[in-house]
Amino acid sequence: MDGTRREILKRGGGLTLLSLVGAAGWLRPEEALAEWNKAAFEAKTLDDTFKALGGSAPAQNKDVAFVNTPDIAENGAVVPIGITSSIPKTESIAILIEKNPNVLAAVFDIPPGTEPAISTRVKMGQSSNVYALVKADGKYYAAVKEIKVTLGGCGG
Amino acid sequence: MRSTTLTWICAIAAVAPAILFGCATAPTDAETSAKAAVVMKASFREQGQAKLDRLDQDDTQKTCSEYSGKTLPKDVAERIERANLATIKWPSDSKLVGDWKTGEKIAQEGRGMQYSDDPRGPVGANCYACHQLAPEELSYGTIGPSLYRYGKQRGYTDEMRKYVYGKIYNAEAYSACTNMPRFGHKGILTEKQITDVVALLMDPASPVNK
Amino acid sequence: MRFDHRRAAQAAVCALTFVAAVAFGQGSTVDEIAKYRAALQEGNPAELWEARGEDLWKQKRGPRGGSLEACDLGLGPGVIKGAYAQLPRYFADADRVMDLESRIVWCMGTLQGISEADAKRSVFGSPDRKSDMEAYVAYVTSQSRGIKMNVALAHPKEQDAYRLGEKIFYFRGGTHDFACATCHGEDGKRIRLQDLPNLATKEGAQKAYTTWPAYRVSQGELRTFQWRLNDCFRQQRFPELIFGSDASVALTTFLARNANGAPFDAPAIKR
Amino acid sequence: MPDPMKIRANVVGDSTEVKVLMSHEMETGQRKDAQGKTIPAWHIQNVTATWNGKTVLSAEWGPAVSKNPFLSFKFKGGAKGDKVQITWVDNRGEKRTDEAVIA
Repeated sequence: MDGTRREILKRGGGLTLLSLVGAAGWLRPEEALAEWNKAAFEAKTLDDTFKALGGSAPAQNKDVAFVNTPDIAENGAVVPIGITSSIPKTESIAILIEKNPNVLAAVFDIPPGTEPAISTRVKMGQSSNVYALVKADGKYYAAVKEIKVTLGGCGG
Repeated sequence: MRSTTLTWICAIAAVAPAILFGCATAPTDAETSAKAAVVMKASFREQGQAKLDRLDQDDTQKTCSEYSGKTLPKDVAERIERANLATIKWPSDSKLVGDWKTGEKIAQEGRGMQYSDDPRGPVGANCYACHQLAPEELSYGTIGPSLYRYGKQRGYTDEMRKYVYGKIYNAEAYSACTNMPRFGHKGILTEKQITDVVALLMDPASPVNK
Repeated sequence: MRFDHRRAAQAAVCALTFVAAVAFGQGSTVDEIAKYRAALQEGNPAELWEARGEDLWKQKRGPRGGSLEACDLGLGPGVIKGAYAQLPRYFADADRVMDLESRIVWCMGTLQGISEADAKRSVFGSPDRKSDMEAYVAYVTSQSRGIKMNVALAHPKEQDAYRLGEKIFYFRGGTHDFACATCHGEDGKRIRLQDLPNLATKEGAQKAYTTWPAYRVSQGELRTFQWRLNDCFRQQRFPELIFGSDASVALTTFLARNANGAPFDAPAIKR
Repeated sequence: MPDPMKIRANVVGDSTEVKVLMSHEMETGQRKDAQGKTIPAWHIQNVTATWNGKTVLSAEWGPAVSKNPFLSFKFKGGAKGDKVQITWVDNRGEKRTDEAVIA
């Protein structure tokens, strides 16, 4: 893989941050109803979002993939996103939209026994890179895909 | 309530008595047309800037509705074109070609004249809804012909400029029962706006002619 | 006077279309949009309206406290299965041709004692006001899924409505001289990148009519055929089409009849 | 009281595939009303799915998840007749739980 694109997560720093945001961070399932990572959902940039989630810029990895995710959305209000991970011990999958006002759209915790594959729909204010961020065995990996947002016709 | 119903029945009676009293046989085409005009009036309500008078058809609208899906007789077409040609107001200072950049904005703008539009807001021509123009815009419609390289192919002559102005002002003057709105005649665009759209088609510097 | 900011905002976004499309050839744009539409089929929020509609349909409501279960949609009281595929039709009790929406208003009056004005108060939903009508329509139409359109035109008034609907389809008016036929009268045309069905042909009418009502992702609402007509006329620069008006029922009769023979396939999901 | 969800759970091979539609506005907090006032954000924050009392998925959502959200996932196990339960909670504290029988 291209070395310049492949930034390995700085594990030490990541762990420190992780412990800092731990209470509001990636949650154990039983806590999920009460907790929501406010800092991560309010982050405005990719880097701030990675940090708030407890990491930094992740490595791009072919084992994280978009499925059933079109290159063009006919309407930005509903953009289908499917993400799969074939990385062992995948713990969570997050969707990040670089040019949205708040970058983080959703985080899914994948307990053992659940397939590391989710499908949902998000809003995009404009054409943007979309990141599939996977945490597996404490490390972060990502896939990126550009999705164009267009509007057909005029009026509704 | 009663008086409204009465007025309505009277309106039908006045326009097409056969509908009320001649139910035994199917109505003629003309009777159905007359009834349609009455039913339309009763089936809409004014909203925002769109008043009910928008349903009053002028001769062109009425005739073109009648001949939809049929061959338009030559004499009828000529009558429509002659009447519409007479409506065109040519620019007082004979300046037919305005600013293509403004013209491009007008061509992109889809708002204007809908009851949901702010009456003080922009009114566009929405040319791209139906025509290809500048090649950069891939989201164009195909109801009308492609106008890409319009001026370049036809020549930047005074005659052509005048024709394009007239066509945008009142397309019915050149092609009876065309789908194209009569932008000047119906007061959709101002004279100045029309010259800007002319520029989009007829200025050699316009992206349409690149 | 009313000015709808949401619609204005939508129109404003229209100008953005070309920014996104620039980087794409026409072919790939069309292919990718087809992929987008296919991905939407995986889950259609219209089902939420169908479920709510079924629940409301069975509830005892209004001053008379009846439920709509006894409503006769043309196949006898209480028969919903396949009813929409045969509408609009003539109803002797009302002595007029009715589409589904008009018939529901009628049944709300006769079975529940709800006045026509009240029944029509909230026919198009918005974020702050859900529409019961849209839910009823979602439920009833879902019960015709897979059933072939079969509008009989057996009654003279149904035939009148069809002829009238055809005239209205070609009726040119307003500031822009538009008729329905301006955009929907020729094969293979499109507005911007949006394909336009030719509703004067069997194929076009079948494709379009059998896919309404639909969940519109652009609006996050389920929209009925009455809404479809209402919004087409808005864009035609006409005044506002009155819900359940004679023109709306006639036009629906014309289009539904032209769709005869095609299996009904809605509520659908659209952009 | 929020409207019920629509949940489908089907056995596919040795897994159960779950598809959920939720009825929620998912207001972004970015839009303005007719008076120019910002409409406050209103969205689902947490989603939990359980099967026989065991959590099979949990999620945190921001307002960028589409209106009337759709979610699909798969977990190992699950037999016809078992129950899958989904709960969501939004930022106003409203909550909805529905269940479906695996088919």
